[in-house]
Amino acid sequence: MRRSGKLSLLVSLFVLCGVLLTACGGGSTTGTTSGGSSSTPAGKTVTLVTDIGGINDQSFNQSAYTGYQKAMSQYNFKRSVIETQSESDYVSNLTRAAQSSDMVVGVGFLMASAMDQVARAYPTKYFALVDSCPTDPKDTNKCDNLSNVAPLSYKEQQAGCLAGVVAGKMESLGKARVSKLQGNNTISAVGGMEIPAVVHYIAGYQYCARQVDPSVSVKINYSNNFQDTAKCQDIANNQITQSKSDFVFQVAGGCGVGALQAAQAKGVYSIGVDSDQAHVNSSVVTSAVKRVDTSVYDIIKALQGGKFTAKPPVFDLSNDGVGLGSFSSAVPAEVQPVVNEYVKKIKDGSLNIPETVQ
Amino acid sequence: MAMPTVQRRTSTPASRLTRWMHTLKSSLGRPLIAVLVAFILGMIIVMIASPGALGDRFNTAVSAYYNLVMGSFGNIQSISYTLAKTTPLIFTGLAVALAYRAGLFNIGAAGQLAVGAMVAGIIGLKLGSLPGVILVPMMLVASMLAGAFWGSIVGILKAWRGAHEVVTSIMLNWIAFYVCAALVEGPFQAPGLSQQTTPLSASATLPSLANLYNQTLGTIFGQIPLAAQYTVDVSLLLAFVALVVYWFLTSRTTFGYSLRVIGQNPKAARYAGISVKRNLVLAMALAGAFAGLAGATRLMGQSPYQLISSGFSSDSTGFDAIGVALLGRTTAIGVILSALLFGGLQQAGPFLQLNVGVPGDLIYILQALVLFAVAVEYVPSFQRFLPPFMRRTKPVLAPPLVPNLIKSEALLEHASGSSTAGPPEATLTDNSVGATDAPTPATSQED
Amino acid sequence: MFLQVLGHVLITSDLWQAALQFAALLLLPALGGVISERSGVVNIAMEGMMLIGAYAGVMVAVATHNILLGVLGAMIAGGLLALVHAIVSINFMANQTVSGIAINIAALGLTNFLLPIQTNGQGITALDSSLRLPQAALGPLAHIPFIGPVLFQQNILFYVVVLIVILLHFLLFRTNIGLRIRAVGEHPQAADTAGVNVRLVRYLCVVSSGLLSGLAGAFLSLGIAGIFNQDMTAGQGYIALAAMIFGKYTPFGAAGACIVFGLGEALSPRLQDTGISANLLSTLPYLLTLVALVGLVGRTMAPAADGVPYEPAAE
Amino acid sequence: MQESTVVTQRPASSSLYAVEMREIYKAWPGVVASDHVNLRVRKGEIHALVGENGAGKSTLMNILYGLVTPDSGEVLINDRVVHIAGPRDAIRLGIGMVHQHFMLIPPLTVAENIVLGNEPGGLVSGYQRRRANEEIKALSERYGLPIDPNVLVEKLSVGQQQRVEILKMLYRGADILVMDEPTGVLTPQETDDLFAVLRDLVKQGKTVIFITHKLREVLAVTDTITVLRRGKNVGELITRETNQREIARAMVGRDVLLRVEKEPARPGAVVVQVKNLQAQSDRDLAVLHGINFEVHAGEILGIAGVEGNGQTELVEVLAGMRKATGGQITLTEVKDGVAGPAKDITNIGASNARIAGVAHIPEDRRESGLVITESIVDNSILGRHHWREFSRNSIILRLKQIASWANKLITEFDVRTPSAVAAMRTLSGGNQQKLIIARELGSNPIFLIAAQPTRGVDIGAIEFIHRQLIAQRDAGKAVLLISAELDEIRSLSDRIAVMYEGQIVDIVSPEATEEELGCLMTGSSIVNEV
Repeated sequence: MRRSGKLSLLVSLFVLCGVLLTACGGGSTTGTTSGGSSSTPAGKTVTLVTDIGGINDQSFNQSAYTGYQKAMSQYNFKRSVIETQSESDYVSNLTRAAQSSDMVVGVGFLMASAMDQVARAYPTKYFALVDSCPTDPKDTNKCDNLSNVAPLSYKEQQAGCLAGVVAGKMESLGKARVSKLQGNNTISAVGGMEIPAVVHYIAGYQYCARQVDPSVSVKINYSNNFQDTAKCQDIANNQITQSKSDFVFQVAGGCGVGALQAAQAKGVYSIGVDSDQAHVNSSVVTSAVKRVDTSVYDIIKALQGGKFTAKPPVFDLSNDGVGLGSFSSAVPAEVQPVVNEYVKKIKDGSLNIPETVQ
Repeated sequence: MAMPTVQRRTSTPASRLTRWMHTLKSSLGRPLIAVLVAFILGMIIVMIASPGALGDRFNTAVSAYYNLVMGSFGNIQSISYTLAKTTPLIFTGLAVALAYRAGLFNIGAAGQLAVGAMVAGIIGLKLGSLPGVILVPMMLVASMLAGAFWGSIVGILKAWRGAHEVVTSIMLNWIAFYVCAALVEGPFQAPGLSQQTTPLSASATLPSLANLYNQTLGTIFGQIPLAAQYTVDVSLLLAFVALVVYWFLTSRTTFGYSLRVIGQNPKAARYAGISVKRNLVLAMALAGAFAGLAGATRLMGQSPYQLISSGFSSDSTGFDAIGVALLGRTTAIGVILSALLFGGLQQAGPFLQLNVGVPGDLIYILQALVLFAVAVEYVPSFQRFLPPFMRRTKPVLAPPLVPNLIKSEALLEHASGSSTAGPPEATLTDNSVGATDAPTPATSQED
Repeated sequence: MFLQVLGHVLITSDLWQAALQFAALLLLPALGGVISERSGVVNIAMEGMMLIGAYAGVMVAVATHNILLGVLGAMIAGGLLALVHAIVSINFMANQTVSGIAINIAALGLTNFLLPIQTNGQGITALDSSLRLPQAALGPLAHIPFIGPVLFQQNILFYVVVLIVILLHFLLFRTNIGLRIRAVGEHPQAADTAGVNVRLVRYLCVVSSGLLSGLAGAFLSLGIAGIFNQDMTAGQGYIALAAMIFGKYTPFGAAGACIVFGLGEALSPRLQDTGISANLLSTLPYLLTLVALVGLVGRTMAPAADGVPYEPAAE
Repeated sequence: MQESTVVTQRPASSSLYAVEMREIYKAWPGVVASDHVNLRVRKGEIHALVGENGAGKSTLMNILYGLVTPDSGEVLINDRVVHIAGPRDAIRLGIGMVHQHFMLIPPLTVAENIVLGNEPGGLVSGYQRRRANEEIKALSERYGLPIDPNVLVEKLSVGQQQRVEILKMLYRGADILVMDEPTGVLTPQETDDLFAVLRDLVKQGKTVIFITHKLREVLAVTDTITVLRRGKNVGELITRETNQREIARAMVGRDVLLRVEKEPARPGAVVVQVKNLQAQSDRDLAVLHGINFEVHAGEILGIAGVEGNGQTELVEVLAGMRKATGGQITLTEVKDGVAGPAKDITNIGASNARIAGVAHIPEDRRESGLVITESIVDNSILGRHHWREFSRNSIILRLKQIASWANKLITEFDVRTPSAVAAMRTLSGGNQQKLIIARELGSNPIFLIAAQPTRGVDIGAIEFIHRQLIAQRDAGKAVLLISAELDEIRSLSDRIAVMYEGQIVDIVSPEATEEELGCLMTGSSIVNEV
């Protein structure tokens, strides 16, 4: 090889070793860079493993992360979050999290089987699963109640019901009190996918709206997607123009925001989901809220206080697990008393809300 | 084909070993440089994007790379995860490489993988009661056939209708994703769950290497503790078999020879009487079979052994395979090495995010940079830095896969055998008549 | 049952309005593809340029509180990415398809990587209406029964896209610059010997394809969604590629193809009442493309030297 | 070379030389294309630049036109030193060039091709079709080059395309016109028309540089000549004072073997019988209209004719690469004089044709005869890779046998290459052609098709190839030679079949005169009134 050839080969090899050396050497420095240096002894460490879509997906991931951050600042443990990139990574991500921290909080029902397997492999570690319970691979019908896994389940239908009450009541008050009604006595819902959480919301919404306004018709569509905002906007537009829907209840995460935008553009009303989405635009009259953040915060609080329970209470109206977001100015005064009436009925169990759409 | 069977520069006919060493050096040198350039640029990006003073930034970058290395090959468990991630990449990498040799750009590996996984899943769920020794081979063969069918569609459309394979494979990808999602959410949905199938019965799954060892050799040489941790499964061995089959097929058979001719010079294929239409379809079918196997082995080898409806479209293996095949120069050795690199990178992503807080998406940037380095590597202006044995006169990556493959469909029409619509070697750079009789200039002079 | 619902849906103006909006969104990158490939450079990186455009559009709009700067930022981001593709493909004569795929992956990685860092972990909340491209009804025209809502009650950018299609057709087939672009795409050496600066023409075409794709990103994030989500383009760049080829590399051809795709996209949610699973309906646009590509179109004629790197100093 | 007397009868214009190139040096790795060349062309003169294939003629002119930058040396236009970085500079300086492969864009119209790069109304304005058409009409009347500006170039005949190329130069007001092998694709009559146009252009003050290796044309139309050999300027002559033999000797540097020594042929039984053969071109136009001929064992049948009259399609049908839409081809093996059974080889496909004993030296060596990115070993079995000698039951390649076969070919046919595994593209044109011939002849065929066997090959290789063809003939093979070089046809063939518009118009003896062949090739009657 000519001289210049040798030289450039040597240079490239040298640089390669340089990179590897610094990488190996760098090992020792990892400690200092991440996590705040805490004065009080760090509490038990918790890792949050989110589903696909990242921590800014305007949906479960984001609210779980908010709860996680609140607990992190309070109990001073190192931030450790894994955003899952593909469904085939659930097992390895959960295993890694279990190995590197005391508790693993998984988000999303797709992790049910994976968490079941990892929880069995690490009996000494604690697990929590938002929106689902670990399922035994032999019989997926029932929950596999492992002692170290806390399934966090929510009664979304109660929050959906209250949203339905608001929509139903405003429909029944008519144009005099609610100016932007299209007069077809129709409300609608845009679902992301036909998954338990979404179906519960819409079932409650439909059931209670009919309780308040028996003649109301409820149009339901699914976008089959949680990210594509253009799709949900188009479905909402279709519901508003074709079925003359006055209230669009979005249960589709990031995609659903498109539905809220459509409602505002067409000058009708909309209802947010999961977190209080009043800030999105003026068409949002209220939101069916599911406090995934408080549930995550509570389970971590229980862990830190040594009171971890594999059977946490179901989050519903009574323990403020679910509820209704703030009302916008468009909501007339007559609505609040009706809502309070239904809250009482749900709490004392006299109202039995179905979990599936009729 | 990207690599001539044997390529040498020294004059005297050296022995077989030195010649083989030389090929390895020249074939290995280039990808090494590509990966190196990518990592350096990646480091710069991390430093630009991370907060704090320059010192902190450099620290973050360094610890990011430390975790990249640790995450992928640091300890036994990471290695086992990486190998588990590498196996489907090997299969799909071979799928893209085989099609590439025939001058086709197989972006449809993702769809073929999905179809293969689905068919294997259906058989596993429906005939779960059959004993493993019958069920497992059945599922593997079925996935190969399904993948082959899905791949051959691209070949048929290309050969008979001249439809552009990049577009048809992308469309077939999405159709495969949605049809499989419909099946998973429809008839094959696990009772009580949504969007996922019930995990396969034990007889339909492949044992992990650790368990297999414990059950067989382990009784003699001692058991592996905590075997459950090591999730890499038997399909890794299957992948090695596939590599050998691929190597043999491409370099030792007339089919491999015909593919090289079609890929490099379709007009010569017509001259030689090689049936381009038949070989194109055969190549795409085989590519599809490899990709189908990737789907089946991952389903059967990796827990929780179930199909998830949204998993088909979000899985990037089919696309990463393009990087694997190209970085690996469509050679068997190249594919396994680059599959290890890509598998390690992907496996380290979450590890990186866990320990350093740098978003795991850094690995996508690194992957893109590697691909760029591969694409740019042969550039004449770069060749000055390269040692001579790496210098190559013609960009090896320039087999006729440009979209105007469909330009000379006239060749397809009348040829008695037939020939693919491949544009001839760019004749712009040489004119045979009246040109100087000297060898065509090794590298054209940049003005 | 299915045909009856289909018949009913087909005549609703709302369907066509949605179809045209999806079509306009796809048409911008498709036009980018047309102009780039007409000059002889293969460009399958529209997906990545759209995504980076959507990201930059939102970032700049939020930072400067000015919607126009947002759109400009999106176009510039798309243009810069296209510049990278141009340098790699024209100067380095690298493999253009590989560089295209690399750009798509890079855009995905960059946007997901930068998002949490630039918003220090909070992500982006929905933009308030002042920062969003509004729908615009063209005065009296909007009140014509069927045509009104379909054609004249669209997002502002829709009208911009219609303008661009006509302009591009005029540019390509009716001006001297267009003649040079087509010449460079068909036979670069002939154009070179005629005194046309082949490299400059190709650079301009590839960068303008980036500007168009970036604008499409702005249309998606600032126009329709009012937010930026991870990987929000979801493969639309690749459909635009199919539309370009299906439209025989001409602006009006691409427009026709995009309308077909837009219709497929708009139909799938509206036919849910027929009981067919949403998944199967979602395959509609892709099936349409395959059938069209294979059936009537078949021999699409790419410019002769499309994708062949041009070495000017050929002997 | 001593300075030959310089005589010019035209009035000495202000500047003595329109074009002067001093000490031009240009080398590619491994070869010197222009070795300190000096060229002087007087204004208003037709200057011939002659030299055989590979002498550096095209390179020199590409340097003048800015397509290639010389390593050293300077160019003067009208006695002023100029720097030509690219075609744009050349055009500005009034230099126009018609290339061998036409620099036209098929899907665009004639007018668009002509005005490209120099459009009326400048870069920004719309395409002014009317104005362009008018300007072109005026130009074509002035220089006697009638053409319809609105037709697409892909629809034009070769002669018309050349006319567009010339108009392209004139449209830009070129004064110095360089023409690279313009007559290669023209019929003798079209060539004469071209010469008339050139004389007319020169009368109007243009200067023409005419690159060719056909000496007949040099004598017919040029005023002065520069001879190049191996990239060097070996002589400047005055046309009127020299003759073909002197120019040829300067070109080749030794007495060129105009006639190949060969004994008279002793044709045996018929090997190839072609009856009423019909075939279509790529665009489904009928291109072979009932071809009939035979080739006997031990005979070379030459096919003369201008390119584009169906020769390419005929070769492809005979070699099995193209479907015959009518007629029949039969092949009969003749073993030491005894004719075996006749086999019908119509439409049996290229690989079966090879098995039956057909060998085919393709017309475009780099296009279809070779895979230049592959090694010599790989190329040595192209088309025969599934034969028993090279693969077990035509699936598993026998690498050892293939390697020894390749080495045998290399030694037997003296292919100069560093090693058998070097990539084809590292070989010179001549060596590549020798390897193809070695491969085709190696499997001792009974019927050899040689299409343009010596195109783009150096003089040494040409003689070697001619001797090989003669040797095959003497070994009792049937040889079909197709070539655009009339001299090659006349010196090698035992019988010459002339093809015109898809038919064999006549089969004549090699002693036929150039004019007689010219008329047959253009379909005009034998007696042509000059």
